[in-house]
Amino acid sequence: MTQAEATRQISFIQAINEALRQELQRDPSVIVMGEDIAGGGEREDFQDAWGGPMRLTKGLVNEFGRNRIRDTPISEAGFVGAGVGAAASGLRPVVDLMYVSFYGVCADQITNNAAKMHYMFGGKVTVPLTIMTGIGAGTNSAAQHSETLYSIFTHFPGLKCVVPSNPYNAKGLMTAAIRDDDPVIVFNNRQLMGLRFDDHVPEDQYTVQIGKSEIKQEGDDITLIGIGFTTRVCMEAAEELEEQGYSVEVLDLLSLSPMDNDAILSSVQKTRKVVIVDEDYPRCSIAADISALVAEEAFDYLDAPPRRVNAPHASVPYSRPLEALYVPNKEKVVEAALEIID
Amino acid sequence: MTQAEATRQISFIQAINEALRQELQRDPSVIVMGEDIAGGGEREDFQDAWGGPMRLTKGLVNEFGRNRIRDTPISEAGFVGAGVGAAASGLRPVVDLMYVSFYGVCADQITNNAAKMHYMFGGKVTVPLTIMTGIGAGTNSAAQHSETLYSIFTHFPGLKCVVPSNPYNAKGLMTAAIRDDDPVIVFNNRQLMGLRFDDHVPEDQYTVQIGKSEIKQEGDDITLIGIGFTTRVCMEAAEELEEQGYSVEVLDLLSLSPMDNDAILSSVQKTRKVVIVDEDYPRCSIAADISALVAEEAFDYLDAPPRRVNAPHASVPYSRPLEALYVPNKEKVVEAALEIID
Amino acid sequence: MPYTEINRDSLLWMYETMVTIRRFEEQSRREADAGKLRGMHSSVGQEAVPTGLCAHLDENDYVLGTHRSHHHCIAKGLDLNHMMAELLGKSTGTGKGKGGTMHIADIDRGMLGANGVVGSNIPVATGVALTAKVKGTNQVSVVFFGDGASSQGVLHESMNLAGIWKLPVIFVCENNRYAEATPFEYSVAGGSISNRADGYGIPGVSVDGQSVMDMFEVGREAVARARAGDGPTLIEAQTYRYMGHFGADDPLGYRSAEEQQYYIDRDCIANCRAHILEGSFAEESELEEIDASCLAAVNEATEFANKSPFPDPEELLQDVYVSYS
Amino acid sequence: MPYTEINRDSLLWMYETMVTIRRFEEQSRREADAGKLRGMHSSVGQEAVPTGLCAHLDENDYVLGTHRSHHHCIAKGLDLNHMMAELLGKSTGTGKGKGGTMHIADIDRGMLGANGVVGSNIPVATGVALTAKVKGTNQVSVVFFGDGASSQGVLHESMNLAGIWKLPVIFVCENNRYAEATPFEYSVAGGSISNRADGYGIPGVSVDGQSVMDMFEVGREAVARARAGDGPTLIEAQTYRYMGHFGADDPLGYRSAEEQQYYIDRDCIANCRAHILEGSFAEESELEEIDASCLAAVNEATEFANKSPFPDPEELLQDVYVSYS
Ligand SMILES: Cc1ncc(C[n+]2csc(CCOP(=O)(O)OP(=O)(O)O)c2C)c(N)n1
Ligand SMILES: Cc1ncc(C[n+]2csc(CCOP(=O)(O)OP(=O)(O)O)c2C)c(N)n1
Ligand SMILES: [Mg+2]
Ligand SMILES: [Mg+2]
Repeated sequence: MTQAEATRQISFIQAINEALRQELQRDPSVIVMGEDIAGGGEREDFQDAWGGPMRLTKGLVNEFGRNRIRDTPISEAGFVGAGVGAAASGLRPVVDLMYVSFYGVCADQITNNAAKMHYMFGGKVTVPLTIMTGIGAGTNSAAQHSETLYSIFTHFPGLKCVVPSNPYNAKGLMTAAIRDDDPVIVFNNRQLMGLRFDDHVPEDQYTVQIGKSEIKQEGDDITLIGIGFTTRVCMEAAEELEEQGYSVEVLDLLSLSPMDNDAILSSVQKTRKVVIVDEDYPRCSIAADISALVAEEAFDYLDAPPRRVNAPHASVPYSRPLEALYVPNKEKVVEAALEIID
Repeated sequence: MTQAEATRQISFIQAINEALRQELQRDPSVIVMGEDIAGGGEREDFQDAWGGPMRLTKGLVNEFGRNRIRDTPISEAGFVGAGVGAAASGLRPVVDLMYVSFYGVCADQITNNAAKMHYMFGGKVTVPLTIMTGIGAGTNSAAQHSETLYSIFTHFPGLKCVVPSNPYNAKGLMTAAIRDDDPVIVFNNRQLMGLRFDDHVPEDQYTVQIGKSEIKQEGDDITLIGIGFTTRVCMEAAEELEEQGYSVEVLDLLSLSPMDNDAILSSVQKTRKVVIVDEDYPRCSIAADISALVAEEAFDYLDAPPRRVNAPHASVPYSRPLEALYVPNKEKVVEAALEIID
Repeated sequence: MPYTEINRDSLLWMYETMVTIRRFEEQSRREADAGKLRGMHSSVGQEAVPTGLCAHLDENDYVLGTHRSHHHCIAKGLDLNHMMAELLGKSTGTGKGKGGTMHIADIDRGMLGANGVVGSNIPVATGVALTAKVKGTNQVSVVFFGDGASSQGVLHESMNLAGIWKLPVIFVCENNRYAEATPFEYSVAGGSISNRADGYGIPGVSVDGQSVMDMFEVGREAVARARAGDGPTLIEAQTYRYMGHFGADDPLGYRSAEEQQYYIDRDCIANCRAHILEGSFAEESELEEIDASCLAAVNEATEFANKSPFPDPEELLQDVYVSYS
Repeated sequence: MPYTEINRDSLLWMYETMVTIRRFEEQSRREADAGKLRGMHSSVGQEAVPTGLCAHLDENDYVLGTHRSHHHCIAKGLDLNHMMAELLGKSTGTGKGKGGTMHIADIDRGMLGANGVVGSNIPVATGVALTAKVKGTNQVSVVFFGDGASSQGVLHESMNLAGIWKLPVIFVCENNRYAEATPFEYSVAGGSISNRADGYGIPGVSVDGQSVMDMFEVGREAVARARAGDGPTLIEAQTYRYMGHFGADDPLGYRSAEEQQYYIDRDCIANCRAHILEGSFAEESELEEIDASCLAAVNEATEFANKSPFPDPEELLQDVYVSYS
């Protein structure tokens, strides 16, 4: 790797955009659909007027045309369902579900059709559909535009769920998702879209394996498990805990279904203590799922009860001071860690 | 209580029907809506032609008329949404969502509106909506008509979720749900509808408190936690375990949100071992939620890791021999218990 | 309608297809009554609708259905043995017994699945048409659904999407006048489903679904429109189910014997038979031969299915994913 | 239209309401630009739509809105102080600051909420009308939504439901010609939203939404129909948003300056002002007084909101339930 490559820093948004662009180039069966992913309807004079609310799809329509990059009306059930049908009949559609709360109008297509067709039809139909959706609070957008919800999709057999935490794995997971023969949902955190990263992102295509987590840093005293945005929170907390003299392991989950049980269990078997940091609602959440896994499978190794830092059992408040209390942060993670570390 | 009363045995279906009828009598603001809950449309000559697929609403239209007992077109988003609006403006609607998998077409109304309005509007609007829905496998109905899914609703703040296990608590929880000022979902297991029960069901109205579990039998060696149908499974397993010389406590959860954490924790603090039996998919499930609760809050009491018996991470198969392997049964519970009891 | 262009081959194929469906459904009913499956939604009475339409399709075209889809499957050319085996939950079934009566599919023959959620396949079929459009093939996608399903929002979303993208999809509403026990005239505001097409700028046609010849004519036009790239069509076929909603229920609980008789008197098979004989497209004896061979095929399927083994226990956890680790 | 029946009081109320909305939105924009809130969907340009309609409603009637609903709230008589406080997330807001710009509600004044999910309030409003019907009151429920929202299936489900039950609900589509950057003519098959009403047997009307007088006339008829028990109406109001979708975006990225100017030249406030003066319903000076008092009210609200405290931290966990244990 040359020096120039080694320092190729792009934003989270650019990483997703690049993954889409490269897969569109590579595979003619890939298409992208969603609201305003191009913008301007079919007005020739206003081609590429929008590029998605987060600009994840900016520029694609100019390169690949309106046959493959399709603005949709606001009818998620209609176009997510169309994605399912297109996937089952020979395309590899990427469907943009702008924010995850809008799952509510199209859940049937995701959980009754995409998730179940392969099973119900005896393995003879595949649904290589990718759904990408925005998650997370912290943007003053209130209860219906700030949910996380990856836990409810993880609940359903037949779906795969991944949550990138930086531009490198955002690109690699998106590429892997598109190539995967099962339906995959990619959950992109809205706060991450606005942040700067130091990670190197290769220009060439690569995949990050779905189902694998990553040890961000090794340590012996405690394991912090982060998911997407909360991996950053874990890293910040780790820094502070290290200042206090503890050796901290940070695991970036990346994939919720399948989940890297082995990596979680080996880390916890080593450190014997775990804090799971998850922005989703606490009840029946991925954090509870991991906590249960650890309790059930690493019981004899645990020196202290598993701890969780979740959002509270409340809708996301609009008012900024309240919202700031809502999202898991460094302080809460450090506090939870200190509770069990001694 | 006279002898006659003490032996009033009615079916699960009759119990729900009676709860609805008595609340309709008591409170003129109660209405019931759903597909074929009366049947026959408005044909005078075919009044009460159906009474719901499980006959839960049989007879109601004759007593309360078509203004309050309303057949709906097959548009769950439309009529569940109408239930939300009716609830917010002065009625207490009971909406029948025939089987829980159909949540997929109306989830938006449940989780974005019913669950969030009270919070978003600063506590000034209430949504006293009751949704009743059928759950559970075991009826040869395949992947889209056999799900359990109460876990994903428990995930959402703002919703209450209850799961009756017999005619007595079915009547009491349904009555409590209708009177509750928050949105409540009542999950009725389809297998329970066909079974005989010995429990006494008073004819007079009563409520079973939402948020409370019930100790079905006390014991010292292990706690089995059941939910709806699986409470029966736990009772059968308890019998067998007792024959093997163990003293078994069985807790009937009844309410998933709010959940009776105190009762769970005291039971487990006493028995020091727990098996949670849940027909829902395993990932991010209520069983995982309880397992995590116990691990986190009763860590020092546990003699063995919490164990779960869930459905597998698979859709519900149609073929009967496969379906029989799918649903939690006595054998699996006994096996899980024996794994940790010694 | 004159039916001038329906030739002997087409007529006999349609006759045979409808008789096969009828025999298959009668047998399915018997299997259900014998306790071998539950909740079988019979299509008896509605045979003409998919038959007249599928006469214009080939294996590369797609059909998608509903909870009541045995007739769609047979009209699309699915193997009776594998279908009956699926009904009985056997490993030789179209879905290895894992889908069952509401989820029969055979992608090799272009049947992309029955579906148990009312209305749910409508956008899926629209997406299948999108594949044809994006790839520039001239495949057609046909989705069948009921009068009850017309109240689901996805129908409207899909008509809109197919309308703006001019997709080769045909929306076929089998208006059998009931959704469970709810009469069509109660649940459909405005009293017509085909009329709703106007609002989307697409053609909407109402057709006598008891006449396979009428269905054939209407189907020809819709398929031609789709293949020509002129976009979707909404067809409302007026038909009737003779049995209860799922078999065990008595339809006379919500409709009159006279009404039932009215439709039975206009039976699609009798109808087609008369047309064949009147037009001398075939002799009575030829039709009797067809009748016999249809029955034989269904009997063979029944034997095949009953003799087939149930799936192995490992199947429970297979096919959840293509790959998962 | 002749507007013969619109009297001075109504005209001045409408003028005042529209000017209040305009000033409120201009100020909201300033607060947003100052970083005090994000993603403010401005209703400037669309003031006439709810104003002409709400002129026929009283506090017992209900209005439900969308992500772009400040104008609905003001037309329904909400308190500006509490509205502006809500925008700034303050404890004195309509929802104690917990709902924000997309979720303003005040049930005491019959505003049952803006809603951030496109189309989501349409069935809710239908349910509000159901309450009126079941209870036999003569209340009316009005739901506003955009041209983009017309593609959501719930609109159709709700028109069907309201159609068969003859509910007193008025569906008002504010066709401002864009859903984010997507032009109406791209996303709406058939080219008309009001035409879709036909398919449900309910009246559909297209009206010039830049004329508050036209909105008033159309509103009167729809409200009268609802109160008389004759069921729902679908109104498509042709209007325009002058700003970008959420404020920070430049609309000239997807539409021409000429098009914008065309609508600005037909501004609803200028329009109404001219009608008042031409008809001598009021003097110029009276209108100037109104202008000044509207500005003063908005300024007062701004001061009130800015001075108000943020909610206490405990509020985070309050109002999730009425009661929970
Ligand atoms: C979304 C959804 N709601 C309800 C049901 C239950 N259900 C199954 S079939 C049926 C009636 C369907 O009527 P129609 O669409 O006319 O089809 P038909 O049965 O007449 O063929 C209903 C309500 C379902 N399967 N899916
Ligand atoms: C179900 C859903 N899908 C997408 C969005 C994102 N979104 C917010 S506003 C908007 C455009 C709405 O257009 P229109 O209905 O015409 O209303 P307008 O903004 O023009 O007032 C979109 C796509 C949403 N909030 N809800
Ligand atoms: Mg029907
Ligand atoms: Mg618009």
